[in-house]
Amino acid sequence: MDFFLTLVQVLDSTIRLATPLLLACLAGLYSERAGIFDIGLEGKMLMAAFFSAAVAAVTGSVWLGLLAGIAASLVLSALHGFASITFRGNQLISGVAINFLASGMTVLIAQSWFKQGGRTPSLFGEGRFESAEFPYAIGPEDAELTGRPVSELMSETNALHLAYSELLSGHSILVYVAFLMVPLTWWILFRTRFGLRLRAVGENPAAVDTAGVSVVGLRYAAVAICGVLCGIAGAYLATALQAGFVKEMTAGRGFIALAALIFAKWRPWHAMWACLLFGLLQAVALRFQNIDLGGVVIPVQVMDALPYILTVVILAGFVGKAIPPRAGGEPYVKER
Amino acid sequence: MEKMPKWADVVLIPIISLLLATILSAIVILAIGEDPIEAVNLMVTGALGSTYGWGYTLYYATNFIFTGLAVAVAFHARLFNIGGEGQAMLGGLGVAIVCLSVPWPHWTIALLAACAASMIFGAAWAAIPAYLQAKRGSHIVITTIMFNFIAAAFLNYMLVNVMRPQGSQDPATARFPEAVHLPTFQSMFSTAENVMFRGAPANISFFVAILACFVVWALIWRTRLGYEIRAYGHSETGAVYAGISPVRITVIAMLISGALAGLMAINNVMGEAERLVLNATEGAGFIGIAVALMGRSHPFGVFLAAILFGFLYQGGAELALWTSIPRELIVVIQALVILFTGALDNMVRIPLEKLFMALRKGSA
Amino acid sequence: EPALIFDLGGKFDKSFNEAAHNGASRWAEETGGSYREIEMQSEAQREQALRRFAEAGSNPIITMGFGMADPLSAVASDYPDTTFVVVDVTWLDAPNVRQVGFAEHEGSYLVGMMAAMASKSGTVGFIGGMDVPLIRHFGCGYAQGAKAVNPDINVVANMTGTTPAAWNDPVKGSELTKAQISQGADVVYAAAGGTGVGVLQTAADEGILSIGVDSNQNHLHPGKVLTSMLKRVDVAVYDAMSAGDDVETGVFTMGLAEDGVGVSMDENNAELVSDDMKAAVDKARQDIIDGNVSVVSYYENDSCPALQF
Amino acid sequence: MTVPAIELKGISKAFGPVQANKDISISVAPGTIHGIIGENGAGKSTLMSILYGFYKADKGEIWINGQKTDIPDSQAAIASGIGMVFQHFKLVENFTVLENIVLGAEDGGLLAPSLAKARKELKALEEEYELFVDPDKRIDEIGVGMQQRVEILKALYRKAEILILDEPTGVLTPAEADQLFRILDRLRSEGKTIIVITHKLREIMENTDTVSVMRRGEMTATVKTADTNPQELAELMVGRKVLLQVDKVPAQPGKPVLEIENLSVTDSAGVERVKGIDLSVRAGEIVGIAGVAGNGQSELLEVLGGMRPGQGSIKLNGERLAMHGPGSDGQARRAQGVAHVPEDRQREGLIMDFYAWENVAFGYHRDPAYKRGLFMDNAALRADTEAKIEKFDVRPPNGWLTAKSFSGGNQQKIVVAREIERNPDLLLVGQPTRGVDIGAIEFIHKQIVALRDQGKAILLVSVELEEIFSLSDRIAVMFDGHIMGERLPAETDEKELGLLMAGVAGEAA
Ligand SMILES: Nc1ncnc2c1ncn2[C@@H]1O[C@H](COP(=O)(O)OP(=O)(O)OP(=O)(O)O)[C@@H](O)[C@H]1O
Ligand SMILES: Nc1ncnc2c1ncn2[C@@H]1O[C@H](COP(=O)(O)OP(=O)(O)OP(=O)(O)O)[C@@H](O)[C@H]1O
Ligand SMILES: [Mg+2]
Ligand SMILES: [Mg+2]
Repeated sequence: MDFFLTLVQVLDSTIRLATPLLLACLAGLYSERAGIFDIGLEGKMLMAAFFSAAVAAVTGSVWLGLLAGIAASLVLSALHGFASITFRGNQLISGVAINFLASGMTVLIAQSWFKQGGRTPSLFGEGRFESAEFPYAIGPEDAELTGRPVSELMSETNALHLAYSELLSGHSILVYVAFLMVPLTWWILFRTRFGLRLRAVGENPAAVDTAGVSVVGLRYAAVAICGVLCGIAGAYLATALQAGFVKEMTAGRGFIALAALIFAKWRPWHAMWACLLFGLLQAVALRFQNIDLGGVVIPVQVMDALPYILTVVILAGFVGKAIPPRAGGEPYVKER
Repeated sequence: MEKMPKWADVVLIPIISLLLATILSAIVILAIGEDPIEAVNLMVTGALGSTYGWGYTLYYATNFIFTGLAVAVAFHARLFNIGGEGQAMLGGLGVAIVCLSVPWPHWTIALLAACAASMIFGAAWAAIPAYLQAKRGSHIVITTIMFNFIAAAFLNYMLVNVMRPQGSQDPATARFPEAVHLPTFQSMFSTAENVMFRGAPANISFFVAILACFVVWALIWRTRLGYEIRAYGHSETGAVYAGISPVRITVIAMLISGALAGLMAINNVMGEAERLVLNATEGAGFIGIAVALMGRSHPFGVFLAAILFGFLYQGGAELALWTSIPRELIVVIQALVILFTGALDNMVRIPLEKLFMALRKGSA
Repeated sequence: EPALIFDLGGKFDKSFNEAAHNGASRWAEETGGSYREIEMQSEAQREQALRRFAEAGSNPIITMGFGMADPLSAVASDYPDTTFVVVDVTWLDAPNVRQVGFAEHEGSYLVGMMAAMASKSGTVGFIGGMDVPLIRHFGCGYAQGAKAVNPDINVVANMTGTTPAAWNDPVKGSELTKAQISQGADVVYAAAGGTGVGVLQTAADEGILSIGVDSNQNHLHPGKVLTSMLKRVDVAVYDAMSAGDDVETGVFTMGLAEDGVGVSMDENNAELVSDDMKAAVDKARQDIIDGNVSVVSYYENDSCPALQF
Repeated sequence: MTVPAIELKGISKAFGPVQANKDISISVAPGTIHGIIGENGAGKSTLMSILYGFYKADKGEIWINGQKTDIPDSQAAIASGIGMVFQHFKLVENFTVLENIVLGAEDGGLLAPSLAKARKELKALEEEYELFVDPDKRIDEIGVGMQQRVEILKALYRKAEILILDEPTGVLTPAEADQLFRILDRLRSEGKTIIVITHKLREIMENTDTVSVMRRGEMTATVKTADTNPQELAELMVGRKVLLQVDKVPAQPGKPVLEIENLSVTDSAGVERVKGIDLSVRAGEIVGIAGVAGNGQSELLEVLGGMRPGQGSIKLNGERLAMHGPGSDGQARRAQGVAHVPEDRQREGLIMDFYAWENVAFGYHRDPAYKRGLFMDNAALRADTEAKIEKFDVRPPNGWLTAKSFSGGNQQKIVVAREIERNPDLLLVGQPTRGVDIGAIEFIHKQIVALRDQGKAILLVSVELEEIFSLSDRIAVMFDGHIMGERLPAETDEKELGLLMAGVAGEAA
């Protein structure tokens, strides 16, 4: 039971850590499947995190915050599209610039609006995403009723109920959105006209062009979806996981999401597993610091690096070659 | 026949792009309620108006030249080395070990040894991702990102638990002995009556960086290895046809790239801090990506882009010293410069090409 | 005109640098004086900022953090007429430097005691930012305090990461807190800069107690933050600025006796602190000041008797 | 007089400083096949791309069925009933045939109904025009012939009344080409209008009703096919007299240079592509390997050229060559005296972004002749390039142009010059004249024969039976990784070879 409890808790942590990665990873998937490489996921998330928290703080409504976050991320997406689709610029450079821009702008604006050192005021009540409680799940209400902490109640119930209460129930709505996006993305990509065209434009834009479909339009659409998802990811960080924006709070998650995307070879279900794997590795590393192996204490640095080491090992051992969408990174040029 | 003269492509477009970036930056400065003219003035005089300012500008530029060249060399083999940061950290470790463990008689020998050590350490850190890419197809972008994190953890462990002098509260190595201190610009260029570059950290490493530019240029465009690297970068199938081993080129290009990134340590660790501190690289590995992209992977372009970023760093520092403009403004300006000169250059090029075509038609 | 040089974290780090900022602002408000300031963004700037301010005639020049020790030792002798103040550095040999150190372990000891007394589960947590000696120093005092109250107490100590991002990753702070809660911790002490925001938030959300650091953070979640370990950097800065040109040089350690460190008691945590707790803390405070109790500093021999890192 | 199906009036188009089309007018009657010929880079593809809305003309008008029509993009072209099969197919390689066909012509937001409908209609089209394809195969799993059928089906599925084909037979075997023209004939008989670009005069003569000749961006002539002959067309195209037949003396074979025994090759996917073949080539002899693309010829060349490992024995001048590990790569082969004109000049033979002079060293860049101290001797290389450009009449004669700015024919001349001028013992040649205009074909053929006459061994792989016949001294036919038989050109004919190529074994070789 104790082991099971620990396992469930680690998995619960995995889900929370994986959610922003998953959203960003799916965002990148749309963009890169359409042939637009995006290393600016990090910047878009950060911008969205700030604007969602800022608007939620000012209006007191987390939903307005979410919209603001998405809008902010969309603006950066439009910039990326402008540079890499309309003006056929270098997609990597544009992504790098967007990351810098977000990193600087968030703090600059935060400072001039709130004067709290690049931070937004803390969110409370309606300004934050509450976690959803499923029927029959153990949650804070039960704790209040019985006057005992949730963790105690959890440790007393049976395994199924425990897993149900911890893993399925008790997450913010954005978590469910993120995981529902996986089948949805799969369905859009492989079952709809839009998906067919999207994948085609990432493989061979000339084929799409000569088939009478606008390459530019499709790519902008993909980049816009990417913006929306990054927006949700950022809002999740600042308004669901946390209660406000702190500078650089994305802490490299956009890059990890990018790694997960390559890991998943640009496929939605694999993306989910990759993000869960990254989440799990991090959760494990956080949970089991300073492990004592018969007198030898593993230094915290080893545990800290472990997710990254394991990623490399798994990548080298099991994943093999990842072939990106063929037209990825190349601007579509008819006439030179 | 070209669409427009080469000088326009090489000189005019970057200048117009920079101008656009400057104008937008000015608007941002206005928006936060400061005076843009004053700000630009401060930045330019602070970074370029004195030998002192140059001393800082060139110090930063030296870092960026090394990491920019590192990224550029890998780019020529169509490898995206995001791992410059980690490789530079390891280079620092190499320099620290060399400087602390041997009683060097003179800085010249120490510098040679430090160069070798930093290059070996940097290359070693690039070797595993390189090997995995070449042999297992593990995507170099992921592995180098991961290796940055691993390097940070490793360095943290070394500085906190191994190399920190007993009782020191600072997670850093001991100071390097006097004998290995590199000559700074101050000591090189000052005369008795005229002190130049006073206190600035620019040091002899800058000339090593310039040398590295020439070496990389010669390597890429003048040697057979460089020819193979470029050929492989343009076409893998072509390389196989020509008997160029993709595995070999991938590994060699990454080793060179890692060595160059590692070499940065002679500047920041040996030349400036004179000891190894946590976070000594300060993101120079990532700036190197922007520098290489903006410099179009050409050593001369890298050099210019590095100077530009050095200017932004030093100008930004001066701005922060004398005004209340938040330091993040500099990050925004950097973003705008990267955006306009790097990603939106076609926005300038397309109308300019039309203009030149029209001029040519008009004169013909 | 005095000058203030913040450390890399920036002046709004909600703890260390911000305390300095508060001290300076208080001085400016009270006296109507003005001062120069700069936030470091790179290692090379440390020396640059020192020299530039010294050349511009600023005096005293107040600098924050152990990272300034090295540059200061190189610069101070070049400007004998300028007085420098450095916080968190006590080992330099320079006549024109005022070195202010804090006995963080003593303050941490007191909050450790409070944590142990407030804990029902017998497990308390510590969350540090990066694994550096200073943070171990905090954790070590905390563990000693907790063990003084309850020798069997279990102290769970975690560090957030190894890159500078570790100071600004509230999400990771949250997860660490949750991990510690699941290990039974019901009081956590955060010494992790911006990451601590996530720790305090999650502790409040999950219904356990947290302990803030450096500045008084009790107000962040009233009724949920047990106390804050105060490190009166603001006082040090305020004093130095007030003294102006005549600021005294030498090494000054601000411990409990000097009110340099302490625990924060205000209306936000009044309900959480029982009279017993208050009494015990006051007694321990006096004992430490009197030398009856000695708190071991991690720096003494790079190890901690009460906690393994 | 009927209204023309297509009328172009005064079309001009410039790519930057290059005037690709100059004031071109042309008119095509409905229900006819119209041929367009011209040298590489004459502007044929550009003109057709304008008609299809892929490029926008700078000037000029397009009239379809007597109506002035604006064609700003391909969608408009499709709406006007125009379909185009591009020289480089516009297919998504990892999509299925069916997906490629519906792409852009879907019926609704969901894919399944569109695919179902397309599957049905495809069946009907297939039967009507004998255009058989497997709708569920992925494009990268099927041969070029099938890919082309997919392109035609794409156009027909979109109800094209006017069909443009840009060099459709460049990559087809003779049998496939014949079948294509049968299909085109059938389309014509249904009243559809067809424009075909080709470099092969025979195809023009046999299949078209009218023909236009383009040269340097201009339309030089449009004639009724019945009123002209190949010689005249060739002259109109190139502006000089062209020898349409290879002129060579009988071979005088010497000792064996290349001896292959029991050679097998497995590709990276683990499929055995060459299955234990024996073959020899003697000095002063051209051995041609005929076969439908994809029957192991490419892999055979690649093993010999050091591009992939193999099993069995290869001897060169009596000495065994390594087939994997050291001594088996392209560098080693070149040192051993093997030169290689690869099948795909753009993907293999050249680095498209390198200057011509850099490409002249490609594969030979480690030659001591190009070395000076630590560096490459670029001056020597450039001098060498100038000589080669001059000798092989590469146009424009400028070594400082990147490979991609030369036309296909001139790119091929650079590759051939580089390999032949090495004076190798054994020359491997893959598809030497694919997509190359007749002027260049004539020249390249002459060079290959000249090398043979110097007593060198040459192994030629080509899917052009005509080329195989006119160059080879001995012909081997490959099918499914086996050599089906060897023939002397004088003692066989296209029919017999065709059967062998289809895997129908003749009498033992
Ligand atoms: N996309 C393009 N961008 C710039 N210039 C082009 C482009 N396509 C063609 N050109 C130029 O236009 C000219 C005509 O090219 P086009 O492709 O129409 O020739 P072609 O007659 O089809 O040749 P080929 O027989 O090799 O297919 C070329 O010489 C080339 O310089
Ligand atoms: N982007 C371009 N810039 C300049 N010239 C071009 C470009 N694209 C094609 N061309 C030129 O257009 C002409 C024909 O183009 P096309 O793509 O039809 O040639 P190709 O396929 O290389 O030749 P071939 O059909 O003989 O194999 C060539 O002269 C080629 O060099
Ligand atoms: Mg063509
Ligand atoms: Mg062609």
